[in-house]
Amino acid sequence: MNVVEVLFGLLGVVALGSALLVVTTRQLVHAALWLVVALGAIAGCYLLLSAEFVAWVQVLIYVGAVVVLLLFGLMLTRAPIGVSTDLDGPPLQKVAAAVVALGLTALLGVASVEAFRGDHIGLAHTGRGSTAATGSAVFRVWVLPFEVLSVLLLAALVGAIVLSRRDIGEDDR
Amino acid sequence: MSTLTTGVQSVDYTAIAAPLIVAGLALLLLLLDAFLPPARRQVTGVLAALGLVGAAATLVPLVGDRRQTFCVPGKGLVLPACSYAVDDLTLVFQALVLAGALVVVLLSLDTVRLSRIPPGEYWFLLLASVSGALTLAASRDILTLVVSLEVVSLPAFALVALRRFDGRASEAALKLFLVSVVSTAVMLFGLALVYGVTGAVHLDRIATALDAGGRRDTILVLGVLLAIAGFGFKVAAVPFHFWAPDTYEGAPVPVAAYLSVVSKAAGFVGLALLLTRGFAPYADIWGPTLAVLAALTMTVGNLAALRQTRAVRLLAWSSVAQSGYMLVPLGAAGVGHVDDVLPATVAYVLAYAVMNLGAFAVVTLVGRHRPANTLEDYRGLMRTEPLTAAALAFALACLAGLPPGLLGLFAKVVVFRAPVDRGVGWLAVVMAVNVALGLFYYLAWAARLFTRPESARRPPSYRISWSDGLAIGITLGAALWFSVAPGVLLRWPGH
Amino acid sequence: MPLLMPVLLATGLFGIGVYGVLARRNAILVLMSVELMLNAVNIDLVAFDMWWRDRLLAGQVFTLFVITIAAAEVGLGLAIVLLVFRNRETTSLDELTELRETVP
Amino acid sequence: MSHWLIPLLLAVPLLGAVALLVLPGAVAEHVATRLGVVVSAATLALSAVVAATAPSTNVSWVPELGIRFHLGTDGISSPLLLLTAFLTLLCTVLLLRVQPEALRLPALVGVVLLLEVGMLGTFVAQDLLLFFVFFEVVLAPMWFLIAVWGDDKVPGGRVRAANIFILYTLLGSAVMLLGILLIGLRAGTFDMVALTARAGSGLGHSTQLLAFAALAIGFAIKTPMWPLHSWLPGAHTAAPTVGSVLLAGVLLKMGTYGLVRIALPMVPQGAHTFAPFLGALAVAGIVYGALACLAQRDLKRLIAFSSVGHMGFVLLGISTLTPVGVNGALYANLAHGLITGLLFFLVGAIKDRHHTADLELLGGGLYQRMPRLGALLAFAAVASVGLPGLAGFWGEMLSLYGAFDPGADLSRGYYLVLMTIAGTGVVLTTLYFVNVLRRVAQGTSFQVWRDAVLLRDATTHELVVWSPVVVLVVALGLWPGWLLSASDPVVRRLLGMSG
Amino acid sequence: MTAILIALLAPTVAAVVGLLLGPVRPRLVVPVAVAGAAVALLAVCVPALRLVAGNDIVARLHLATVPTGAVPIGLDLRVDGTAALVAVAVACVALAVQVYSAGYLRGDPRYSSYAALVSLFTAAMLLVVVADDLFVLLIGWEVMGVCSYFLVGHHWEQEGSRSAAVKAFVTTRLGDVGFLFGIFALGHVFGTFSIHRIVSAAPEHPGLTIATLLLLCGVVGKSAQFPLHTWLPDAMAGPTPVSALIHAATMVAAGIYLVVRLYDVYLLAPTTLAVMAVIACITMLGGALAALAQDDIKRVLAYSTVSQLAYMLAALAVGSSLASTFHLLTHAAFKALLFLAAGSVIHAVGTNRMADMGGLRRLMPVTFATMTVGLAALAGLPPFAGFFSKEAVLGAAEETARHGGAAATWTGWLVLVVGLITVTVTGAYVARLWLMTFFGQPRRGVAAHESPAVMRWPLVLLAVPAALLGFAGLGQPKLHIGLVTSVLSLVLTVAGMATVWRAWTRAPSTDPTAGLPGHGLLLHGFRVDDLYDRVVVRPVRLAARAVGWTDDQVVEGAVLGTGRGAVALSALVARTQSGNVTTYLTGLLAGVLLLVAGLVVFT
Repeated sequence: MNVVEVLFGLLGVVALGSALLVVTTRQLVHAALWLVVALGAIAGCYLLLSAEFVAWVQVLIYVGAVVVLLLFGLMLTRAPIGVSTDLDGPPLQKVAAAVVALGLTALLGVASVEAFRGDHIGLAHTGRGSTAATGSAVFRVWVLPFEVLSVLLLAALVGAIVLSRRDIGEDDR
Repeated sequence: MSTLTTGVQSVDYTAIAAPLIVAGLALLLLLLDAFLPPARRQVTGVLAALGLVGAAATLVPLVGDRRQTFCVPGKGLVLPACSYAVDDLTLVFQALVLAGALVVVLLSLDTVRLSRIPPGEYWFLLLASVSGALTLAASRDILTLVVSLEVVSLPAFALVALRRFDGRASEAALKLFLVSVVSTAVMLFGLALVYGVTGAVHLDRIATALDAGGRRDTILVLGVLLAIAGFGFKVAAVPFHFWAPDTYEGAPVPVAAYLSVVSKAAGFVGLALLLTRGFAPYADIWGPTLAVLAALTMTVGNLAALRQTRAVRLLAWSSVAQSGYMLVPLGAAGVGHVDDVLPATVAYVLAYAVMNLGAFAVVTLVGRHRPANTLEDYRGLMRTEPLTAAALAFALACLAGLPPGLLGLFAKVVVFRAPVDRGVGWLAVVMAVNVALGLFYYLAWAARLFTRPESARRPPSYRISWSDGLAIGITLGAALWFSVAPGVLLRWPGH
Repeated sequence: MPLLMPVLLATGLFGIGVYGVLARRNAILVLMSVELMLNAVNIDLVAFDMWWRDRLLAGQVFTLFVITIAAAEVGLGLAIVLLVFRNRETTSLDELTELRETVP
Repeated sequence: MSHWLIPLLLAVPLLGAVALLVLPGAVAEHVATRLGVVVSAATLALSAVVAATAPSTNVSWVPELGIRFHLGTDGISSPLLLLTAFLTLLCTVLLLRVQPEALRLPALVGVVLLLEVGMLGTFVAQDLLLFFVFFEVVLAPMWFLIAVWGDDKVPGGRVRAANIFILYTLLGSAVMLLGILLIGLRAGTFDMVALTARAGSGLGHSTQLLAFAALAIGFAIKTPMWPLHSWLPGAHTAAPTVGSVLLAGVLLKMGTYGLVRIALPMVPQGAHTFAPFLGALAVAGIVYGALACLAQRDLKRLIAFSSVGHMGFVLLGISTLTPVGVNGALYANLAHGLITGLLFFLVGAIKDRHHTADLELLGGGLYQRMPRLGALLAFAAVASVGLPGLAGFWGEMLSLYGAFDPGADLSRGYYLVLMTIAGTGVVLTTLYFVNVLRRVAQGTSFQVWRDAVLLRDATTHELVVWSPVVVLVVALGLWPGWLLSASDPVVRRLLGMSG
Repeated sequence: MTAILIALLAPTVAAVVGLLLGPVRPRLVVPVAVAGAAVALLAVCVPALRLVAGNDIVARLHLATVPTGAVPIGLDLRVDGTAALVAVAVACVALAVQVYSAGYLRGDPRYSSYAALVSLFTAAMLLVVVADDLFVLLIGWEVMGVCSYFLVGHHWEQEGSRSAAVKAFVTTRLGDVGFLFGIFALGHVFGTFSIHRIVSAAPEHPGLTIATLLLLCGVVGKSAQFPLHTWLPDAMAGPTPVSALIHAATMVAAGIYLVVRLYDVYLLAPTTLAVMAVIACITMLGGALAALAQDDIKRVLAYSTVSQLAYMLAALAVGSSLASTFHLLTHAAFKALLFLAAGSVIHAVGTNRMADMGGLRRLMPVTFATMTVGLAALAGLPPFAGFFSKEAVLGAAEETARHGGAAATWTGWLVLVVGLITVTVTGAYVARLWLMTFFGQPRRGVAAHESPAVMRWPLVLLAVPAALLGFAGLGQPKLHIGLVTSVLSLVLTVAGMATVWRAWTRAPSTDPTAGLPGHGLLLHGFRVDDLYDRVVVRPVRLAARAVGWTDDQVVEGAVLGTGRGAVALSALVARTQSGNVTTYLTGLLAGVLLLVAGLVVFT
């Protein structure tokens, strides 16, 4: 077990732990903050997997944009700071959630172990995850989805704006 | 849009003209809307309609051709692979998407005006979604597939919510959104697993890899099944159907029509591509699964539809049930050659599009005058509005598969053929029972058109605008034409 | 590095995400849980990409796209949540049941 | 042969119906019934020409599915064709004077003509899908006939009766469609002539079983076979006279015709396996129908149940898989169409006059009050019990004869038992019909009816409508060869026996 | 054959014309009906006369062949000697009845339909007589049945008529079903339904027990033999002329005639002959005993008919079709006469009850005289017709008893013994009828009067054959009349008469048999009806009610239940659509989990 693996293991535990807190904490804002931790840890994992570009994008977009957005959302919906009791569904729902989640995890986990036991990722080939390599791949091979993605982003942007604008339609009530 | 081509991938603009035009048009209309004076903004809708017709025209030179673009070269044993391919399947679905979108646009013209929906944004979102559907039909790798699917979905969320003052619309959008993103996440996880096992993202390469592979069966089964989820959501198959009735009901009726026809067709083409091109070697796994899904879907849809009292909600459940029929050929794919089931599903999707849009067209029209849009509002419509009532009756007869709605009958025959030919008898039987079940609510509705209205309620009476009339005319004409000459549905190029 | 490490991490994250989606009733928390699921996907994709040494870098590129999609989804999703909040004064999913099947 | 003849035959009533629905209200109201008579008379004339010249039309329709637009007639469809056109004409003539309370005549006549299209089409279709289409075409008009022009005093209301009718028959249709598709898709063609010639070769044993079961259920519901009959009494009770006449006279025949035309020849192995079951259910229907008749209060309901019994004979004949039995079934089919049609005409007239068909309320004395109506009722009843010399006899007799010596290697002893039970059914049938005469026709009138001055005997107009049926019933009773020599060769062909 | 066709068509045409003309020209009804019968009589006389002239008169007419898919049916007619004679008898009685009815039913509002039905009946009976194909015969057979039904129910205002009509029709139909099956069996065996072909091929197929027994069912029903005899006494509710024609002379004899026609087949089925003998004996004696206790004059005659028909059947059972035919013919004459005379009495007195009659001898001389002739013939007093024919029957029985033959010896003895006992009873009830009706004091105040001429003349005309027809049989070599049996039977007859006479003279105003042990049982025909009521009628009613209930509750219930089931399932589905998106997502993910888990387990 080398350093990378140990680090990966630690980061993984952090990611899992903070993810667990995201879905269990009783404070809305904490959830967002734990999400930052989890996402950050995952970014670290990417780095360890030598996917540098992805890691940076993860940090920039997720931590930088998505979480900020979510925090804004929390504020705009007048989320209380502090403990709230109404974040979770009824107990039965939680049990169902746990059963489904555990079931899926177990199935996938067992199947993964069965499938990938003994396989190793050779991380010697650094450079595959570099910005240059990734960017080149995007623009050489994945132009089409990238272009389509631009439509997606634009649509999401326009959609978000039009839904958020309050200047039209109010009088139609 | 696509200015960033490199030397590696040459782009066949003829092949991608249709989505390109539609996407460009979307942007154009958004900009135009910003600059036009409010009084003349209605023109954008007409432009959208014309643009769709133009985009459809670009498909014509492609007929009978097989074009591929955005390709990566092969190396050694690995064959070259392309992200975008135009073949018969693609063309049929692109044509279907464009025609369906055209009808939706026509139906939306009045809705946009009357509901004070911001027109520029509406047309933009609609066309953006359409461009995604067009791309989806042509995509041959899972990246493009997923991104296109999201392009279809995301604008749709916004479209549903565009009546911003309406809590029901927002609620509908939220439900659609949440179910969608969760399904997408599940699908992505599945696709990731498939990628993990095969190391490929191009559908034909996945198929090759699956053909060769052996020891990682379970994980692949999981991957394939999870991957189905995202498309299952799109086509509203049980258990991914829950959003459909609520969303249809909350959305503007034309948007519901869009979701039930264009978006669903996109889902089907995606599903078909993924399964028959990518996962073909695993047909013995996903075939029976889809058979179960199909049986569940049609049964649940029909059962729930039985008790509906509102037109749109009924159509929602009915379209769930119809999805079940469309899944039947895929469900029978576990036996025999996989590709052979495609024409049946395609034919049914085409027929369904025609008849469902026909029903939605009239429902939209009635909904303008009776916002509650309950089935009782249709009582006696034959007396006040014989033409629209007749159109609706015909569409319903088609959906029921009952003469004179031969279109639906033929479609069902086509779909039946797969399980019958392939010995999946139980599915055929379940379908037969469901067809019978379905007949009842379609006919109960159709019957209302002809029965005497209660004295207190007058059936609606209205002047039909040119756009609504055109929409009804197109769907009715198509339904009639296909009823007389259903061969067209089956004779799509190459078959 | 054993391939199983990232794969199991992803599986665990996915399961946690699933739990969050189902157990939470606040729309924004559900969104966060969905993000966890998507991140699980991404870890898988990157890991498999590295493992296969994919010439096309499909896994990594896919990850980038998924991140983008996630961002777009969050953006639009938040807009919808806010809209709902504006109209209904709530973000609790179980209070948004005006559209439903009426059971006698 | 003139290939446009049969399409023309279908087009005439269709155009008539369309014209009535399209014409402006006042005009349509004015001409409706007369146009109906003209159109249906023309249709009858055409169908006579068709029956005489046996033309056929055969063009490709949906080659991808092996569906052809194939129409034709032969010795077993021509009589039914004529029966349909004949009864429809009588119905439209009746409507000239005798009209249901909810008038809307153009729609009514239009619906009747539409119904005719479906019925005629069913009998001339030579393609399975086409057959199915026409088979279904009749449903909607019949629904309207019951739901709009029906009697709303029936329990649950006319709409409910109409709904049960359509729901039931649709369920049957769906199952039948399964059978049709199973045959057509497995064989690769829907052409009935080709499929008949093939006689099931190329279809596996289990396919045949499933297909026959599906077809038989579909047709059995239409026929209706016990215990799938429960839609019939309600539908008949609620239906207006013309509806009842056409329902009993023609619609029920479509089921048995389908069995003979499709189920027997195309999946013979299935037929052979299921024939004993069919026979048992048929016989159960005979006895059950007769016993149920004894327990009825409503005259229309009673006649409906009598149809269950009579169609039991038809089914028994079919189940023997012999030319005799099938000939008998077809004969009984036709005879039942005429006789029960007549019965419903008569009961309709009685109901029009008394506003009830309840035996208790009607009381006796019809002979006294309305001797002509009473005499005709007696005639129809006697015809219905299968009196030799009248049309009803030959069919039932030949069905029983078929059961006496069943075909293929069906168990003779079993069929003898069936025959014997069916024989007691004959006696029970006699019993309930004479019971009806005893309760309605004989005896003395209630005071209410004696006081009701408006109770007229059968009018000349009505007699004009009914007497052709009477004449035909006698003619068919005395000259069975006319029909049998037409049907026999066809039946032999359908059963896979050389002439 | 033209004559036969005319004979068939004339009454048919008369029926149709009479029916259509009735409401318009009521006065033409009688002439038309009488003309029909008269033409028929003239026509059937043509072959009969040739027969008398000693010619071979077998003639056939083939109208058409009806394919059935198996054995074809031929619309064939055939006349031979027996047929010609029976046809004459039928036509004669028919004519007599038509004429008589004009008086008996004068002023009846439904006379036209009555006359038409009688005409139609005549045609049908003639068809039975001349039919060569069994199905043609069946047509006539059943048309007769339905005419009988309508005519019995002529007085449908009265409950008695109504139920009698129903009973008559249904009971005979019951027998006819067996008859039909018998026809199938014969056709199956012989490959033809043609009677003469069957008969000529009979030797090739001996021992057709089941087929002949099935045919016998029809005979038993039609000819009112035990156990299907009960309808005939009730059928007396019909007008008396009808009773004379249908329920005495012709229709009831058709059963016997059928066996006669197929006799060669029967002769080769000894079991059937034995069954016939037993049935005949039971009926013979039972009918006579029942006749002894009846008060209704027509019921006496009805039971007498039952008993006499049994003689004919007995003759067949012991191997003599000729004796049977002979008795058939004489019985037709004297029983028609008796009924018409009884009708005359009823017409005069206005009641059927013999208890209300008496002393009519002087008031109605013609009726008295002719009825006396008829009764003498019935009792079998020489030289009246009945004597010869009855003796022929007994003689045949004796022959069989002594020498055997086609039938078993014991059947001969049985028939002989029972026949002789019955002779005694016959004498007794004849005497009783005669005495109670015509002698003693008139019991009613009303002055009875002789019937009009139109009714008298048929009586006189029928009295002639009733008196003399017996001599026709003397020339027949095949008829065996034993001296011992003749004397014995004569003695027994007289003894029976004397017994009654003695009882009657003691109390002329009362029923001489009233004191008989078991009088009630006899009066009710051995309570067979009660038995049938309990064994057949009530179970059928019960079954009908059960089926009615089943149909309402179970079959309908199943249908409605299916509907309700669908609705319940629908509600179940609706319940999952709660509006809560979390539930939806749970459903979605749980569904995925189930699918995945299921498939993993499955593969």
